[in-house]
Amino acid sequence: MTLLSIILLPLAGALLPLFTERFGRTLCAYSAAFGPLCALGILLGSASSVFSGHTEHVFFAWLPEIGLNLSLRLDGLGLMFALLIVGIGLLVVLYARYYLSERDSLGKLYALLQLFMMAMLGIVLSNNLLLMIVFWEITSLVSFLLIGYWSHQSDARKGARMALAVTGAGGLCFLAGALLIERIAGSFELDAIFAAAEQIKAHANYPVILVLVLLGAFTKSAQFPFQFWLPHAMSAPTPVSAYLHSATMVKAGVFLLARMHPALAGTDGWFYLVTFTGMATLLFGAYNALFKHDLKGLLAYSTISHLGLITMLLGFSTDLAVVAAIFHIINHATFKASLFMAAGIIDHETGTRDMRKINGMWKYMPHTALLAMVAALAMAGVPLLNGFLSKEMFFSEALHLESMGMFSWIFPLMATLAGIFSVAYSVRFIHDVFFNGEPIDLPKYPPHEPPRYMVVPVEILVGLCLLVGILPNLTIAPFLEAASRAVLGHEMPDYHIAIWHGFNLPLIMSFVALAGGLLMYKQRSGLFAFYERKFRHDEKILFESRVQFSVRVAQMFTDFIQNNSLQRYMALLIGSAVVAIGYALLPNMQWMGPLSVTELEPVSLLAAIILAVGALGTVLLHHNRFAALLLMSVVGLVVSLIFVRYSAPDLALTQISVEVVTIVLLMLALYFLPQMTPNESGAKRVGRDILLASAAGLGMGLITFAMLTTPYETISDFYLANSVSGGGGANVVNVILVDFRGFDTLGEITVLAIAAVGIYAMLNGLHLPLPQADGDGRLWDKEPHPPILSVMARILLPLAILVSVFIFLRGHNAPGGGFIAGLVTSVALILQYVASGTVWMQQRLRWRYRRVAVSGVLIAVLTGVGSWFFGYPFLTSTFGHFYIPLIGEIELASAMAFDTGVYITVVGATLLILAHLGKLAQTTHSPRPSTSTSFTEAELSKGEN
Amino acid sequence: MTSFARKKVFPHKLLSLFMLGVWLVMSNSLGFGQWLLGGFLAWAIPFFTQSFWPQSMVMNKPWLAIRFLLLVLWDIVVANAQVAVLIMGPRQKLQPAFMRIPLELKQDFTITLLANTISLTPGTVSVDLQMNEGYLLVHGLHVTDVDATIAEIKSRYERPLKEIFECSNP
Amino acid sequence: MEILISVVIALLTSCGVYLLLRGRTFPIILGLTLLTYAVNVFIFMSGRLNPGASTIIGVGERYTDPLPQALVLTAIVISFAMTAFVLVLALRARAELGNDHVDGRNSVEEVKS
Amino acid sequence: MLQSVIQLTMFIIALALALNLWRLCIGPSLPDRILALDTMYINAIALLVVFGMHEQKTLYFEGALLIAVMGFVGTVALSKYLLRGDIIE
Amino acid sequence: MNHLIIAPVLIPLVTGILLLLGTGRPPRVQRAISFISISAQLVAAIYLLSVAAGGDMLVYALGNWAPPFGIVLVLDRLSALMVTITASLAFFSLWYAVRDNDKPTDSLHSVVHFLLMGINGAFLTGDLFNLFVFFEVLLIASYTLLLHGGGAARIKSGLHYVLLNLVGSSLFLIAAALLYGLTGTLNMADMAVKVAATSPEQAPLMKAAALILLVVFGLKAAMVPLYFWLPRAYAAAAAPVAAMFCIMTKIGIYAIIRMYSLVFGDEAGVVANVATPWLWPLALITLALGATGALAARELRLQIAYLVIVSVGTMLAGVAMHSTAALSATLYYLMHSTWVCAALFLLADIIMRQRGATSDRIITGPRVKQPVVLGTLFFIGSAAVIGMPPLSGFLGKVMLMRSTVTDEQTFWLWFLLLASSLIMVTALSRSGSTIFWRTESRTTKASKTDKLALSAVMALFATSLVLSFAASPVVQYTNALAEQIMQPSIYIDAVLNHQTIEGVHHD
Amino acid sequence: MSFLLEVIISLFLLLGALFALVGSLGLTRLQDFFMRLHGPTKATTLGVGGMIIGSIIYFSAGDNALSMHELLIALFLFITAPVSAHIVGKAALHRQIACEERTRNIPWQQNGDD
Ligand code: NA
Ligand code: NA
Repeated sequence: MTLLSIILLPLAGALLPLFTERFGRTLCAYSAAFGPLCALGILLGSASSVFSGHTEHVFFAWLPEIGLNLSLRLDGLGLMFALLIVGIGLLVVLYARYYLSERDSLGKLYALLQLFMMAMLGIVLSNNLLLMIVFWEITSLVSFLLIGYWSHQSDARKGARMALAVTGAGGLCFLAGALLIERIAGSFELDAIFAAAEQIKAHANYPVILVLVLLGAFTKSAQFPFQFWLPHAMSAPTPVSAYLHSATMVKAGVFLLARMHPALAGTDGWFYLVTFTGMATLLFGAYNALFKHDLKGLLAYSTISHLGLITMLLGFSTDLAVVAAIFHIINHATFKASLFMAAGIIDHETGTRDMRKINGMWKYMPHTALLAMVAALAMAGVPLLNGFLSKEMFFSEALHLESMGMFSWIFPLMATLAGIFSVAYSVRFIHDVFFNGEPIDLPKYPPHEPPRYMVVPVEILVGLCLLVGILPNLTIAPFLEAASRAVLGHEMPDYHIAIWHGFNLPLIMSFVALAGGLLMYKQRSGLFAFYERKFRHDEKILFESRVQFSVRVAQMFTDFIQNNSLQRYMALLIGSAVVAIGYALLPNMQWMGPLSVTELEPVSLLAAIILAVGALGTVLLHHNRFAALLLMSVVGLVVSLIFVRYSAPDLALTQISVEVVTIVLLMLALYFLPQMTPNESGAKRVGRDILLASAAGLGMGLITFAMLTTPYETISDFYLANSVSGGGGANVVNVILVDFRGFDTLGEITVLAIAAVGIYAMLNGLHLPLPQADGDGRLWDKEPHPPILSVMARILLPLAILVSVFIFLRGHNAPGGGFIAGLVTSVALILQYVASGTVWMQQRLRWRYRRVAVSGVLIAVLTGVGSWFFGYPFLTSTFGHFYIPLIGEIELASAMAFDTGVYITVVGATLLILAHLGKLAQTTHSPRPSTSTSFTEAELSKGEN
Repeated sequence: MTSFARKKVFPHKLLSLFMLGVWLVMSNSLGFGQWLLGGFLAWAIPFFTQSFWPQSMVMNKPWLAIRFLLLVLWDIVVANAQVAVLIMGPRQKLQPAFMRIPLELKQDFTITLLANTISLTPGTVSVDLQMNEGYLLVHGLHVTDVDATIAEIKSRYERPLKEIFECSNP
Repeated sequence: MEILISVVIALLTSCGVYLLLRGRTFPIILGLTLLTYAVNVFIFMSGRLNPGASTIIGVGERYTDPLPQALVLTAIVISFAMTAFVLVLALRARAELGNDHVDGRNSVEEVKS
Repeated sequence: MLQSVIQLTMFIIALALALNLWRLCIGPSLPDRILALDTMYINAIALLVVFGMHEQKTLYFEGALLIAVMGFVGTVALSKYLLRGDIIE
Repeated sequence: MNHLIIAPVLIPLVTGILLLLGTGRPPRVQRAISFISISAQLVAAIYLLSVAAGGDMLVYALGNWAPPFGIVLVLDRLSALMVTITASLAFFSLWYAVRDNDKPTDSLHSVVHFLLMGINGAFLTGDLFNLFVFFEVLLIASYTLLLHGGGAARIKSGLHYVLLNLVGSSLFLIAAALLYGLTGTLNMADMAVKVAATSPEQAPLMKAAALILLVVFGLKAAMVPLYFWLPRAYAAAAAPVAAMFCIMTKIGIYAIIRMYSLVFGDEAGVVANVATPWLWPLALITLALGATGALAARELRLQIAYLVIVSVGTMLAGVAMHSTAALSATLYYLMHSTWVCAALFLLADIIMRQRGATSDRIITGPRVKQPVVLGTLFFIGSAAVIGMPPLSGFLGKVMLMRSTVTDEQTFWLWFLLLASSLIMVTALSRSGSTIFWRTESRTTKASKTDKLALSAVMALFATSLVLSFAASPVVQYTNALAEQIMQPSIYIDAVLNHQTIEGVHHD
Repeated sequence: MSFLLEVIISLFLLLGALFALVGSLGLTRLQDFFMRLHGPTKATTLGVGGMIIGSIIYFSAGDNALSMHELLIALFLFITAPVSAHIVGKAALHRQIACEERTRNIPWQQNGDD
């Protein structure tokens, strides 16, 4: 539990500064320090137990189903890292209090820093690999915000994005690796993974796992060739750099190497990959650091170099190399953090980080200069400072390595070379900044010492450098031992940290490095010229341009496949269906089922020919829209005759009614549309469409034929058997509609009602130009309502309603029903609209059709709900036969009420649609000018074409 | 046009009677229940749709009406045969013509009946009605004498119609 | 007859699909209607060909499968609602886009796709 | 005998329908096409009536009635379109 | 008899009707009705979820007609979960809409309820044709919603959406009719039994039906090559509508899960798992193309729409793997992506409104009025949708990745999931940093977004957190759900052995 | 059903069918629209009437009960056919569809003279 609080304290602490910010910066800083301080106390409290070899565990199930648990461990490695994270974190909090200007939100920075701290602590304390990845990715995310803290700067934004992309990508690889490990080890828990180390290494997937995990580690730790994001992350405020890029974020990668060492190390793959990556990084970083004019740039490349060194050591994998690696992690964190802070102070006081301008600071800020120089010497590996000790160990391990046989000399050689560069850039840092004459063109002049407390963190860190450098065994040894034990998994080898090991080869290498470094710095001008000529490329620009390029490619590709053309999408949809049918039918298809075909009837053949002519005519004449409409009506007519032929009078009735209403609808719409369809498809296009259409037709024809000749057994016998006895109606189709499958019908009338509502909404505020003439330019007839038509229409109205009542009442036992009756009523009323006009109708029929339509649905619902009161499910019907004197027996069925709902919905919806469409011209006539439409006056006067 | 504001209980008795007949024919039954139901509908539908019928029809001479109906039916049947012959015969011999028939009728309804009658009887179709100018435009398929045909139409169809429907309110 | 019906459905489908692939709203709606016919007949045919049968109890001796008929009825109503909707939408598109091309284009050139 | 007469009648009507379709296709004018369609509706009614006799069922009466109503409304609407463009005004 | 199972269908239906009948009442009253209703739906859904969690299947025979003759509603863990997700999503969308989006016309609320009716009906029904009907209900409502507010962009993309879906509906009908023509039944449980007994001669036809259905559901689910219409349509929709639409693709996913486990699943004899060979590659291509689109998007809402596509690809891949673990992961991911994408659409709307004429284009523009709040929300939302820990997307992805079995599955799914994550990181960090960081110094005249609307977004993101930190019970549920789905016999037995109430349907 | 009845029905049917065919033939072969208008308006309507009478007899005789409801179809047709003809004719008139030259009193030509 205490272990958990180590993580939770900074998390809770993250919120605190946001609230306290308004009460002043100091209080804000205190509140920010509170959480880490407590965590530090807890950590130190458990140190002794860890030193004694005890590993503390905490386990809470989070998502045990996938092996993700809030499982923490505090071993030596974790403790050491946690102390670094919390300790340096606290110093950064103090430092940032003075660093950040009044303009910037201190609370936000503290909040993010603590969030980051929490994530880092999570990484180092996780006992569950998946949990570690959770924290791992959080560090990537939060570092994005921290690097982009000064979001108004383009560099900050780009640097943040780059860091996120690179470390995020690495995290994803790590995730994949972790998942593969889990497949072998059966668990994400580290203990289980360590226990399964041999299996993992022996597994066929081991190389993949290794590469994936290493990719995670290398990207995070800025190893070559992924190092490029780190220098650009320097756009972050210096406290952030001091924290993330010395002690924490970049250390997460090497921590991972250390953490996974027991599970993955000890193979050739590990050795070569890790060692050579580290070596490349070491040299690359050291070399480049020398030539950076930016203070933080120098430090960044130096960091890369040192991370390479640590990686290389971990690659060696020998016991002492591991010890050295861990030792150097600590040392680097202390001197680099202090250097970043010092750089920040200089930047803060001079207003620039350009070393070509900053000269002679020794004079202006001697205190800071002294501290920075000591730290820089530690970086250079000068004796009596901590950097010297771990570097000595590195040289020693490099010398002792014999894995490469006769080529093993390469390690000490490269190590020394890197050492030379390292000394050179350290010297450059000292000389260029603190001496080297007078400053040039400083934005702030004269610089002076920073506020007292801003230097305190640097003092503490430099003090630690000295302390460890002089008294390693009293200070660092127990931590180192505990941490190394955790990495190696066994007791420490016999080793001795001492300042003086005698005059041995490593010492000679150190001296070579020192002397060589000094020499190199002396000869720097030539080198600088060489470097400027050769290495002028900026990774940021390169990275950005690559991203830009991929975005452009993505855009081109997306625009290419999604050209926003319905014609293509439609072709794809239909094509997909054709492929589906073809794929299913073409292989080993028997075109015909076992049933034999019935005889061809001449009348049907003739009807089919009529239908074919109608359909083909619709297509051929489709440029002349009105004519196409007429031909399509023929198709509708023949289809209803087909329904009649094959014993479906209800369908025929419905088809013919819907057909007419649809035609009226189409004409209402056609009035506002061009009368002709322009010929805009080329021959190739037409050919493709014909091909697709034929394929679709062929597919449909084939499945129709196959289906028709295949026998089937149906549930329909039940309907035939129960229609009268159970549903109270002889018309089985109608009983299905209102009873057996009444729920479908409820949905269907709901669709109708919603369509009406939607159409109403769409017509609202719709303004279209009114064509003053027909397609041939002929002005319209002057007479809107021919009197003969009006008179006859009125005579037909009561008759039609009579017919609709007849059809409605008979529906349950003979062809008919609510829907058809509704359509007949609607058509009769529409006829009145056509014959006598909207105004005339509005005076006589004041229904609000939208309400009528939904009322119908409501009636149907209420009918269904009624059955609840008798304890039956929704829509359970009932009916009874009643004997009434003189009249005889009559039948009353609840389904009738349901059908009434259908009737009302149909009338309401149909009339709403047609009447409102009809009114469109009137609303368009209204005095409001056509500002809401995009038509020009010219087009209006010209009419349609 | 505001006559529909006040509702009459039996707005159109003739129509109601007609509808009852239609109902009985339609339901193919003369059972008491159908009489009752048909009667109800024959009352209810005109009652609820009376606003759609601006003026109510008054038939003055029912017997004349029946005679006229029979006459028209006879004309339809007999003359249809003539048209059939005309249609099947040599096309070039047909003498089509448009005829303007000046109208004495005043009411929409009667004019409509006249126009329909003309259309139903063979050889002529009324294709336009100009109320303002007071004529009905009729197309004849085979008209040897335009004026004679106009006169015949007026005497044979317009006059009886006028007598049946329009005498009381000239 | 099965072959004839299959040919009819195939033809209706082909014609419908061809029109569906046009660029203007009106022909597309015509195509949709033709396709709907094809589909409705197809649903109907899932009850197989039963000339001379009936779905009214007490009428005739043989009965045909009533269920597909009920399904077609539902399908007809729904496609009616949809057709009405898409027609009004076509008008709306005509107003908002300035022409009746489905992609809001008014060029006479070949529309590349 | 009656059945063959009915068959023959149906065939004749179907022939008439085909003739109507011919007119519908060739036009030449739109009123011609409307007229042809209207005639098709009427012939379809005839077909339905005779078909009812063929099947010895009275089930098709409503269908025929409805075609009569709908055919009329359709023709009126189509013609009105030619006259005024706006069929409901 | 538990009538509550029909509540998710009837409550919204009646609400929609009442709202329409009450047009002209003050918006306050309308909203109150709408809210009471959606709350009731949420309560009912949660109740049903708790019932289903126990493992009992509820079967509700409409009209008291025994299956397979009548239509049944079936409540299993899957349908209960889907209904609950829908209700919650609608709750937040309406919550957001209350601000001012519902003013222009008075039918928005009612149509949303109709949409809910359709969606819930589709989830609950156990009848194939009834599924079609509910699809149509939800589609027609969605058409109306998509066009809500008008404007050229909406109308154009809406036209595409509508026309394609109309053809899709035709295909659905063809498939349903074909299935009926072969099996003689529409009840899905009964159909499963009949399909299992398909003879080899009938197999091609049965396969054709199954694959046409896949096209239909693929269109709904936005599977490649049928999704091209989606991004622009979603991007153009009004914000609460776009948020609501986040469930729309899931309906397709649901239907695929249902049909290809129950009817065309392991036990379907000669047509067993007929869709799987198609589903897998198409899912992966969808995933890849979605990520590409997200990178390419020039507008924020379009980008989010592509993220929806990415999630579709991810889920379809999970479905295609056809295992308990994969299915469980898919459903967990489904919850996550529904809520998070919805929240992102709402957030994009807020951002857009505060940027004035720059709208949601990913270019330098004026500063938003509330950079901290919106930026934080955008950051969280992006992390969630990419699948960054500790948010729900991460867990969903890990679960999916863990559920791969073969090397081929592992390679492709992992590669594409991780690559798409990286692409999304790049894409969203670009858009986020451009919108929030690379700003002009001015702000627009737009007012600050009110707390209510913001709180809706926050609440939706909070669900991602809850989903993540309380993942265990959720995953237990989805595991149980997946087990239930993988054993279709449970469903079949429950439906076909359902007893109707005696004593009715007799004269 | 008696043979005589069958003959009567057959006569009505054939007569009706013949009329219908003639009407359609007229529509096909006459030279201009207004002439074509005559065929279907009358002949076809009458043809349907004939068949309906045949049907009435057929069903009344078959079921031994008067089956008159087909009459309603005829009624509807007789009410609507002239109106259809009128409105189509009106449309043709409006569009001034080309007439045979020998047609007398072509309205729009007269109007041109006026
Ligand atoms: Na300098
Ligand atoms: Na109008």
